[in-house]
Amino acid sequence: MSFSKKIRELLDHHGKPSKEVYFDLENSGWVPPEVVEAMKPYYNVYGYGHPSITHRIGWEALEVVYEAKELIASSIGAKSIDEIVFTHSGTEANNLAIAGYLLANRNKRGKVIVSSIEHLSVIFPAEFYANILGFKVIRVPVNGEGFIDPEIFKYYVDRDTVLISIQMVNHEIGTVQNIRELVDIAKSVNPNIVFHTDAADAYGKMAIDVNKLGVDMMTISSHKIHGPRGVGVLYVREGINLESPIRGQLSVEKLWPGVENVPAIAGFKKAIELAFNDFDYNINHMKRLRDKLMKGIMDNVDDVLINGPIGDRRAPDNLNISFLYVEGEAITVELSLHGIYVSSGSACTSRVLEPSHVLLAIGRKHEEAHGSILFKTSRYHSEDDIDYAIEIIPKAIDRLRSISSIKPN
Amino acid sequence: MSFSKKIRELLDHHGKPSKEVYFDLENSGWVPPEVVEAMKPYYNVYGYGHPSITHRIGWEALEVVYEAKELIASSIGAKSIDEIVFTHSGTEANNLAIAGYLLANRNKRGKVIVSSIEHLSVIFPAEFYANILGFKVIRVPVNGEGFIDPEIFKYYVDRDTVLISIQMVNHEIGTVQNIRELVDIAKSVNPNIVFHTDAADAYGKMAIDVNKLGVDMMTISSHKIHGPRGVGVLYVREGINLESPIRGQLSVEKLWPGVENVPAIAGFKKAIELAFNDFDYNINHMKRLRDKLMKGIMDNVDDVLINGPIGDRRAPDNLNISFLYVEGEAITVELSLHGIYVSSGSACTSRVLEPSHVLLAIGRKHEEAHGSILFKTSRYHSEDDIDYAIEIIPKAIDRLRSISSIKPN
Amino acid sequence: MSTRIPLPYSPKVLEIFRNPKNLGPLENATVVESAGSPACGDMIKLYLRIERIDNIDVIKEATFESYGCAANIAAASIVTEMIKGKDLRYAWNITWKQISDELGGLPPIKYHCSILAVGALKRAIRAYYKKIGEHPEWLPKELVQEEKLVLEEEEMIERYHKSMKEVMGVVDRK
Amino acid sequence: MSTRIPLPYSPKVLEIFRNPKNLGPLENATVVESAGSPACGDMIKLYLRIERIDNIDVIKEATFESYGCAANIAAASIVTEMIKGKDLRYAWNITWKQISDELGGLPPIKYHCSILAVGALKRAIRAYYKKIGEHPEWLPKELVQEEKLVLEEEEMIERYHKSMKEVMGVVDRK
Ligand SMILES: Cc1ncc(COP(=O)(O)O)c(C=O)c1O
Ligand SMILES: Cc1ncc(COP(=O)(O)O)c(C=O)c1O
Ligand code: FES
Ligand code: FES
Repeated sequence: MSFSKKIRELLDHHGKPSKEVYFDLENSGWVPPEVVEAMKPYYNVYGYGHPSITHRIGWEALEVVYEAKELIASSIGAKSIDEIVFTHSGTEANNLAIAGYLLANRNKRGKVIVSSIEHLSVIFPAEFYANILGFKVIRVPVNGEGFIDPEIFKYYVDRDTVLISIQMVNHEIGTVQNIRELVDIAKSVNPNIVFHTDAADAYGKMAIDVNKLGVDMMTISSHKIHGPRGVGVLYVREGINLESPIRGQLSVEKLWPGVENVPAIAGFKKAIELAFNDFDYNINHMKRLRDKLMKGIMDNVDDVLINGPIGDRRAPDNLNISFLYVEGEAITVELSLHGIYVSSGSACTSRVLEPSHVLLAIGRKHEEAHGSILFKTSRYHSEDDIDYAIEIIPKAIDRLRSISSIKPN
Repeated sequence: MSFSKKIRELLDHHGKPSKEVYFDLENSGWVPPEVVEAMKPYYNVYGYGHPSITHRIGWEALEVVYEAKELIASSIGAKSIDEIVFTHSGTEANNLAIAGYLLANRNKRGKVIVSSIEHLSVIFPAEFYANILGFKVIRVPVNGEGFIDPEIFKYYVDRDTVLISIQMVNHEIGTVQNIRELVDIAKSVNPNIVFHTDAADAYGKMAIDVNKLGVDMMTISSHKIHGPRGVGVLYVREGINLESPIRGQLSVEKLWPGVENVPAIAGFKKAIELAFNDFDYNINHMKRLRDKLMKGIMDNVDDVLINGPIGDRRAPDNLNISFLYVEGEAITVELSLHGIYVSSGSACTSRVLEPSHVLLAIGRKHEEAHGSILFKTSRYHSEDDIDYAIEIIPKAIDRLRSISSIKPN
Repeated sequence: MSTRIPLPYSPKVLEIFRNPKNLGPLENATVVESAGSPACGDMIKLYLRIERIDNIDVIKEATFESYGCAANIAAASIVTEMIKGKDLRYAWNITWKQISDELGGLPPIKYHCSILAVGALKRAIRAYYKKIGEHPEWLPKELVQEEKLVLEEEEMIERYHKSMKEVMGVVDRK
Repeated sequence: MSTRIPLPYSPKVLEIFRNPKNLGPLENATVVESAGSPACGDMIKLYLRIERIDNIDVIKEATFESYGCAANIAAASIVTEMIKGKDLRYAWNITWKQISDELGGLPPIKYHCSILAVGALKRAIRAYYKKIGEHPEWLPKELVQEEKLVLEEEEMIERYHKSMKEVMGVVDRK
C-alpha cells in the first residue's frame, strides 16, 4: 500500500472530531479567508511575470511586491525597502543572514555567538559554515527561564567576535530577550560586530523597531502570523554585505535568487495588515486566552511545570507546560483524538529521539522535557476554544497517567 | 512618492488592453482556477502542521505531500518517494543538487562540468562553491543550435570529473539535449560521475524516465507547468549523498529544511495531473500554436532569425526570434501596450546590461541578441490568441523599425 | 525502507492506543519486570501471572503499564494479548518484528518501542526462572539480541544523550 | 537610491515612447551625428537644422532616430523637444540629469540612455562648428564628462563585453 493510502487509513480511523482547536501555531498557522482572497488575483487573473520584467503583468507583480516591502519596512522602522529581502521561509532568512554573512566575510575568520536556545535554522548554518570557512561558534548559555545573563554575555563577546545572532522571542518557551541591552554590550566591545535577531516569533506580537533595537539584520516569517507559507523576510541594514548561500542571480539583483512568490507575498501583506490593525486588541486577546488556558490547566492537573518565564517577559501567545509522568507524543495523539492539536518537545516526536534542545538548555531533565506540550494562542481563538481545551486536557492527562508505568512517589 | 505608487501611475497610464495574451511563461505561468481550488483546503479548512507532527492536521498535510511525491515519482519513473525532495523553487533544487553535492564531497576536489547555456541557478552555484571548496568548473561549449557535440563532450570528461550538470531543455532557445548519450559517455569514462539534469523546462512537456535517461539527479519546477510558485523538486537517486547549503534540520530529516509549503504542493499535484491528462493533446496543441506563431511572424516580418533548433529537437512550446534593427526591451514594452506579454534576451532587460549568455553561447552577435524575443505557448492558448499576436507583432516591429537609427543595408 | 520519510502509525496502533487491553498492575502477579527508563522517555512494565500446568509454564494473566509514545503503549498492550494463555517457551520466542507486524507495521523510528516490549517480556521470563531456581534448556544462558538492545538503551542513555548533546550542541550550563 | 531595486518607468517615458516627437531623418539637416553602437544595444542619431540669426546659432529643427530601449527612445525624443528653437550654447549646457528629470526620473540602470542623448547632441554641436571652421569661446577644447562617457561606452564595448563574458562565464567556442 502506498504511503498516502496508509495515511488515509489512519485518518479514516482517527475520524474528524466534532470540535477542533488548533494550538500548533509554532509549526504552522492556518490562513484566514481574507488572506487567501488577497492572494487569488495574483494566481488567477492572469499570468504574473517576475518583477524586473518590462510589461504590464510584470509591473503589477512589482506593485504588490513593493507595497509589501513598504508595509514591512514601515512596520519595523526600516529606512528603505532596499533593506527588505524576500526569501521563501524564515529558515531561509536565517540562513541568508548567518551563512550569507560568513560567506561574504570568508577571509576574516573570527567568532560567531549564538544563544543555546536559537532555532536550529540559526544554530546549524552557523556551525556548518563556520566549520567550512574557519570561524568559531560559541553558544551562550541561558538561565532556567531562557534569559541570557548580560554579565555572562559580556564575558563571551570579544574583539574577535564578528557576528551575533540572538532571537527576540524563543519559539518554544516564549522568552522575550532584551535585545537592546545585548546589542549595546556587543557594540561597546566592538562596533563592527554585526547583530542579527531572529524575530520569527516576535513579529506581529510586539512592537519592533530595528533602530531602537540597534540590530543589523532581522528575520520574519509569514506563516507565523497567519500568512501563507512560502515567504520569509530578512531585514538587512544598508551597508551590510551578504553573499547568499543560494546562487543564480547576478550580484546586482536581489539577494535570494529565483522568482518572487508574488501571490504569497500579496497574502503576507494582507496578514500583516490584519495583525497590525487592532494590534493591541489582538495581543490582549491572545494573552488573556493564554492566561486562561494556563490557569485552567494548573487548576485541574497536578504535577505540571511551566517552561519559560511567567509575566511580561514572556510572549503573549506562548504556553509551554510539562506534564510529569506522561510522554508528550502520546499526549499529542490523545489530544488529537479529541480535536486538540498541539506539539511536544519530547524525544519521541523528534527524528533523533532527543528532546528539545531548548528545554535541555533551560535545565529541564529528560523526563521533564518528554512530557512538554506547546500551545500557542491567536486572535482567532475564542473563549469557547479555551473552555473546550480545559475540559479535555485534564481527562487526557488522567488517562495517560493511568496507563503510565511511572507514578508520583 | 513611494515606489509602489510610481508603479500604480505607470500602470494607470499603460491601461488594461482589451485583449491580452501572455507568452512570458519562462518567467512565470498563471495558475488556473482548478489548481487554486486544489490549494484552498490546505489554507482554509484549518491550520496545517508539518508532516512529522503527530496529530490529525499534520497527518492530513502528510497525506497530500505523499500523494504529490508518489505522483511525481511515478511520472518520472523514480523508485521511491524517498528520492523526491521538495524545495521552494527550481533555483533551489538546482542549488541543492550542485552545492549539495560539492559540500557533501568537499574533501574530494575534482572537476565539475556544466554546459555554457545552463540556467544561472546551475552555473552560479557550481562556480561559487567550486571556488570556495577547491573544485574546478568547466563549461562545455554548444553549437549554433545549442547542442553539445558528443565528440567535444568526450574530450572534456575525464577521470577527475565528479559532477556533470546538463539541462534537458534549454529555457531560452528550447534545445532538447540528448541526455542519455551524454550520460553514457560520462559513465563510460567514470561510472562514479554523478549526473544532474535540470528538467525545469522539460517536465510536463515530454516523456521523462530517470532510469532510461540514467541521470542521478533531476530538477523540476512547479510554476513552469501552471503550478503555483513556491515548489521545486529535486529527484535524488538513492545512494547519492548531498549536504544542503541551507541548514536547520537534523540530517536524518528531509534535505531542504523548513516547513513544507503544503498548499503549494497540493496545487502542484493538481497542475501535474492537468499536464499529464491529455498529455499528447496538450503537447500537440502547444506545438501547433507555436508553429503557427512562428510561421505567422516569419511570413509577415522581414529580417528575423530563429534562435535554437527547428524540428523535433526543439521543445514544443518554445519560440525565440531575433528581430533585427530593433531592441528587445522596446519590443516588450510596445507589445505590452497591445496586451502581448513576452520577455527578451536583450542587454537592456538585464541588470548588467549584458545580453543573454545563452544567445551569446550559440554565437549570436550582440546586435542579434538585443532584438531577441521569447514566446512560450501553452495548452491554454487559443487559435485566437495566436491570430491576435500575428496581427500585432508585425505592426509593433514596423513602428520600432521606423524609429530605429539602424536600417538594413 | 528509508528512515528519511516519517511513516505514520497504522490504524491498529491508534486503535490499541485508544483502547489498550490488559492495562494496569496485577495484584497477584508472579513476576513484575520493566524495561526502559523515564530518562529514555520510554518504559514498559509487565505483570505476569504464571501457572505451571502439566509441567508447562503458562501465562494465565498478563498486564502492562507504559510510559512512552502511542506506539509504546500499543506495543506493550499487544504483547500482553499475544502471550496470554501461552507457555513461556512460546512467549520467549516472540520477536520485536512479530509485534510490529501485529501492529500493522511500525514506522522505523518506532522499532525500538517493540524491542522494549520484547525486552521486558524476556526479562520477566528470566526473572520467573530465577525466582523458582530453574533454568529450562531452551532458555539461552547468554543475553539474546533484544535483551542486549534494551540493556544498551538503558545503559547508553547517558552516553547516547551525551553524544546527541554534541550533535545538537547543547552546552551544559556553568 | 540603490540600484538593487528595479525602478519602473515614469508615465512620461511611456507616453513619449508611445508618441515620440520629431521622429525620423531631416532632409535638409545641417549636421547629423550619432552616439552609441548596435553592439552596445543602443544608438541615438540626431539631425539638426541650424541657422545663424543675429550672430546666434539657433536650432530651427531637430529630429532623431533611436535604436534602444523605451527610455532611450524617450530620451532622444525629449532632447529634440528641449533644443528646438534654442541656441547652441544653451543646448550645449543641457545635462543628462535635466533630461532624466524631464522624463519624470529615469531608473538608475537607464541613466546611460540619457547620457547617450546628451553625448549625441554635444557631438552634433562640435560637428557644426568644425564644419563651419569656428570655435566659440564657450565650447570647451577638451571633451567634457558626458562626451567621454559616450566614447568610453563605444570604445569599451569590446573590453566591457569581454569582462562581462568572464563574469557571465561565456566561453568562446573553439
Ligand atoms: C524562532 C523561529 N525562527 C525560525 C523559524 C523558521 O521559520 P520558517 O518556518 O518560516 O522556516 C521559526 C519557525 O519554525 C521560528 O519559530
Ligand atoms: C531551465 C531552468 N532551470 C531553472 C529554473 C529556475 O526555476 P525557478 O523559477 O522555479 O526557480 C528555470 C526557470 O526560471 C529554468 O527555466
Ligand atoms: S517511546 Fe519514544 S518513540 Fe516510542
Ligand atoms: S538602450 Fe539599453 S538600457 Fe536603454
